[in-house]
Amino acid sequence: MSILIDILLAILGVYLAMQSLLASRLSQSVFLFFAFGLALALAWVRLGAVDVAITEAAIAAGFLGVLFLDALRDFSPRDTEEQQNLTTVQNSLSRKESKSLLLPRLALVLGLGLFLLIALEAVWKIPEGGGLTAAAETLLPESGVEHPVTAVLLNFRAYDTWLEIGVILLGLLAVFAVGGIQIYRKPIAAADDPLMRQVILFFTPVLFLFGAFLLYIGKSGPGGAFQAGVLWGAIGILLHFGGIPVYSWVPRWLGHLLLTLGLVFFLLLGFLFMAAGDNLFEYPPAYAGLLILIVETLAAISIAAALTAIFANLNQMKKEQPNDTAQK
Amino acid sequence: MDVFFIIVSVFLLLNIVLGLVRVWRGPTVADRLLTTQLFGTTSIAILLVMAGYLEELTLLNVAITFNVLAVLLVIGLVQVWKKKKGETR
Amino acid sequence: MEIYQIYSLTSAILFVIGLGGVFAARHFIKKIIATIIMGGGVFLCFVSFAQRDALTFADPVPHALVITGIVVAVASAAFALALARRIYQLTGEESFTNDK
Amino acid sequence: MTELPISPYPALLVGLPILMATLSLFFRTRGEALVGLIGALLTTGLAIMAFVEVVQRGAVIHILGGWEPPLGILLRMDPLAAVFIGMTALVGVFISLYAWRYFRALETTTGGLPLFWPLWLFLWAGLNGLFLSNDLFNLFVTIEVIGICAVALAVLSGKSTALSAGLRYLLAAITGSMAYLFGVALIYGSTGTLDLGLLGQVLEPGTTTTFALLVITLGLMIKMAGFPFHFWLPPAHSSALAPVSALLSALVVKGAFYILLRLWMEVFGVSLTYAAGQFIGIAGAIAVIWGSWQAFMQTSLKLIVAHSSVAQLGYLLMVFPLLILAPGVTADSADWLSSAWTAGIYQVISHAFAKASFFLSAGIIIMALGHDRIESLRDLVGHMRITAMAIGIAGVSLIGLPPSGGFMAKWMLLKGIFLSGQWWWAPVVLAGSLLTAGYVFMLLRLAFAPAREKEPFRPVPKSLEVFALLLALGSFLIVFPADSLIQFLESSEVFGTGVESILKGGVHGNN
Amino acid sequence: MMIKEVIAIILLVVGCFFFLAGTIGVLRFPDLFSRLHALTKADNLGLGFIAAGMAVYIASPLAALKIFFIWLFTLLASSTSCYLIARFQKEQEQSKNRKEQG
Repeated sequence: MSILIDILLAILGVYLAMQSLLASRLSQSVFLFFAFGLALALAWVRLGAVDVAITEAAIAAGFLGVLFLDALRDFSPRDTEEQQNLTTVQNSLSRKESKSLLLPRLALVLGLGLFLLIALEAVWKIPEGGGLTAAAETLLPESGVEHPVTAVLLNFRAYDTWLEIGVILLGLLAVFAVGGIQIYRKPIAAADDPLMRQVILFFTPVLFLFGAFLLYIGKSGPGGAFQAGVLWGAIGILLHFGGIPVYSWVPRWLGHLLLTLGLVFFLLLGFLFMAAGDNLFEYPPAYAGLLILIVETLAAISIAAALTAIFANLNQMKKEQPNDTAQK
Repeated sequence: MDVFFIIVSVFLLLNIVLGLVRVWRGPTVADRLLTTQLFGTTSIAILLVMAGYLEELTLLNVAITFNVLAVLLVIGLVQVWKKKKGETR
Repeated sequence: MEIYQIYSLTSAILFVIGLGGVFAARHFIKKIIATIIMGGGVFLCFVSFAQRDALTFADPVPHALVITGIVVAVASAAFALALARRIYQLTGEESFTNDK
Repeated sequence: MTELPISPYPALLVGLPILMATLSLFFRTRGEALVGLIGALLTTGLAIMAFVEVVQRGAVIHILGGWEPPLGILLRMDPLAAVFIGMTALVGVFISLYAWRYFRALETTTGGLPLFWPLWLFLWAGLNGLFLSNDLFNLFVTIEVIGICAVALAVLSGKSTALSAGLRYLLAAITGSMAYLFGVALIYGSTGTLDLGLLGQVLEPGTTTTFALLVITLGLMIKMAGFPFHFWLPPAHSSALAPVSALLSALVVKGAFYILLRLWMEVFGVSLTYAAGQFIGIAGAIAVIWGSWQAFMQTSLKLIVAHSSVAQLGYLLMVFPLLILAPGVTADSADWLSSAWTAGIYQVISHAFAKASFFLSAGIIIMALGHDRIESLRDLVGHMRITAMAIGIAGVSLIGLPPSGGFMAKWMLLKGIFLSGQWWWAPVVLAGSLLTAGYVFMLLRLAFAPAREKEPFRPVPKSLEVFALLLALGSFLIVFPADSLIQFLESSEVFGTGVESILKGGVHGNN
Repeated sequence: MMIKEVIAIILLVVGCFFFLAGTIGVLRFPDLFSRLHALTKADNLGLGFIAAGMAVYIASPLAALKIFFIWLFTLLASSTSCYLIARFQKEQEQSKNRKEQG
């Protein structure tokens, strides 16, 4: 009976994925993509992956969603009502063009269909693997936290998590590398709408407190550094929208410190215990819980800083030719 | 009781599916935005129901995450589109 | 049919949809969306097996892997978005000009 | 597995570059470059020490967090990994020195490029992490680190052609790693472990395993620009800055090859089929011919070199069919297998040195001329003797003339081809060499030709030319320790226990 | 069946009714403003009933508090977004009119 929910959810997910790729207009695509993110989050809930659901909602639907929305600003000038005619003209143009593409398209569809059939068979016939639940359960008491997912993330596979924090920083560096970024000299015009201001001011502490709550609860339940980091990062984005560019208040060195804090502290702590013991990230079980909490807090700060910076930089990407001075 | 919860969840999901029609028909961006709001509210309702059905109170945290991010998206969207209009004008 | 099987089958479908999208979609943004849909499929695959292998709790390792994976995918998507926007700003191109 | 000695080097090899990368972020242009260069030198020193450690003690491991697989992650530095790390360090240090001087020279015109050093050190850490990793998912994270760094470096020039090529590269890289990850999900689902060593023992053949092998191989082939997926490589490599092009073609694409080789030999032996190997071999053969032909047709130096990478990577793909004998064929000699895969390693190393040198020389020429159209290479010898020499030497190694590293690689490849009875690959190797000779000699002929008109050669720092030449010489010098190097490589246990019986014992691939 | 379950069922059914009404409104109403009106009012009311139902069913004070906050946040978020969307649309229409006149 409850399988009905799953079937419906699966159909919804597939439909939304298809439509977000097939939609003729970009804004349709992006909104359907949000909906896809929400459907996926519900699917995680159904599969009992509450941590993943929070992460998905926060970063994949929320953060990425805002980034996509911001990108729409660049990409779809013809998306407004007045210019709909233009779209239809272009559609008919692309239809003409698509005739010559018929054969490759057909080949692609056939190839993908075949691939799908094999994939479905492979997934269907998968042997019972057993997983690592039992192993995780035995070692959980030694990990310093009670929540198995946090134990895996911050202790059993801390190395992956550390690299992942590095990847977020790297994402920011990569956005910098693309260029075209102008840092605001003066703050953008404050949100002219009193209601919006109030909402932003109201939600800032809510986001902060809820992020802190998720961070703290991470040791015993779903939550943790990434979710908290994204929520804190959302504060920066929200304030940016409200005309309060927090990041421009901090001096350069402090900004870099915040960005790298999580990564560096995580590593140095690992080196410290490597010098004392044998291996990187080998925490003494007695202090593991506390150390993990500290590492998570710093990681969340770094993630928040990086996400805010990624958004703010993308938002301020300016149209100007790359010239000799652009690389400052 | 469980069966009832499932029926409610399925009903709410169908609600979302119906709402998709509006995303499809538009006609304005505002209409599409409106349906994302519909999705958001309905998903939160589904999460609440599932929290009772699965007896997993942590789902409430997921619901709060949905909440705050809905705010972020809406404010972001309006700001972004306003700025865009300001630029083109 | 078990619950996890619905999702693991869905995961394969989503993966293929994303894969097709990366090749067939023209607009940069749609290509990026397609990669994320692909990722969604892969992560669904992981988590569905986690639910199958649940004892007192679901297998935590895939959950952790998926969280890592989502964050990594989002970082790359943000980068791709930055590139796409910059290309559009500089050249006005919304898709690869000599693409299949 | 766990009785191997524990060593801190694997952890340091990943941690140190990242530490220096984050440190360099705190400085502005000059300081960043200085910290970055120090980081590069330190990492090189560390890599050499680690290499020596492996030579003395054999394979070493590092159990991260003290948690043993399958729950934890293991770093393992066996001779194969040590050779790759050593190669990365040697090529990397010369490129670093070159980059240091190169960006100093550029500084007057562009005000210097920030971000090269942190990204390059992150890339280095990612490469080291990849070579050391013994965990399927951790490999995914490292290839993503490498992918993001590589694309970010490729677009550093900020030109729209570079950006467009970079986006193509990035989308290909994401698609490749997602395909890889799908395979990982299926393997985890069917075995409940991610550790390569354990997987080599427990993986069983079946539909799921075969499909996982398929998507992983496809994903990694996208990443290493294997034939049908090579489309992203020439634009990305040719539009990047010279030191970056050198890094991308010498090191980055090799990462995917390394994983593929490892997985085929160590994990997937049980479900390899003769046909699968032949398919990859055909892709490689087409890449060799097509890439060389394209290189021959190009008119700008960097595009020639970039297309030649496609061809040289094709040789790497041709290693895979040799791992599996045709059903019913017995090898004349037992060392067909080792000469096949060590040929791949030799090709990797010699190509890394030669191609890095080639790209660095191209950078010097661009710096001197302002462009790289090949008709302007006339009388290169008269103006820049050292660079011309570097191009010549690197070119000879690419062709595979004795006594270069390229010759060793091709000779061993041919040996593997004949010992495994798959003679039909031999003409491809020879034809590829001929075509390579075609474009290399075309370049050299121009370099020696007298100039028609006065080309405005701007002065270029001598040290840049020297670094390019040293790298080119490196592709020759690697021949001398060949015997001991091959012996060293063969001492690494690259074959999983379940796999060994199938590959090494002369049992043939199931059809 | 316990009394709290009966109350929960009644509240959930009422909530569902409002959700359905909201969706039908979104689909059937002629213009954006009336659709907004239908959606925001009906869905928030629906969510309120469902939240109340679940709070009664779960019957833990902490959870009830959380559920109350969820409802409160949703109210805030959706009323803000309703207002913002409406204003956004109005501005667009105004600028469109201005263009037509000028």
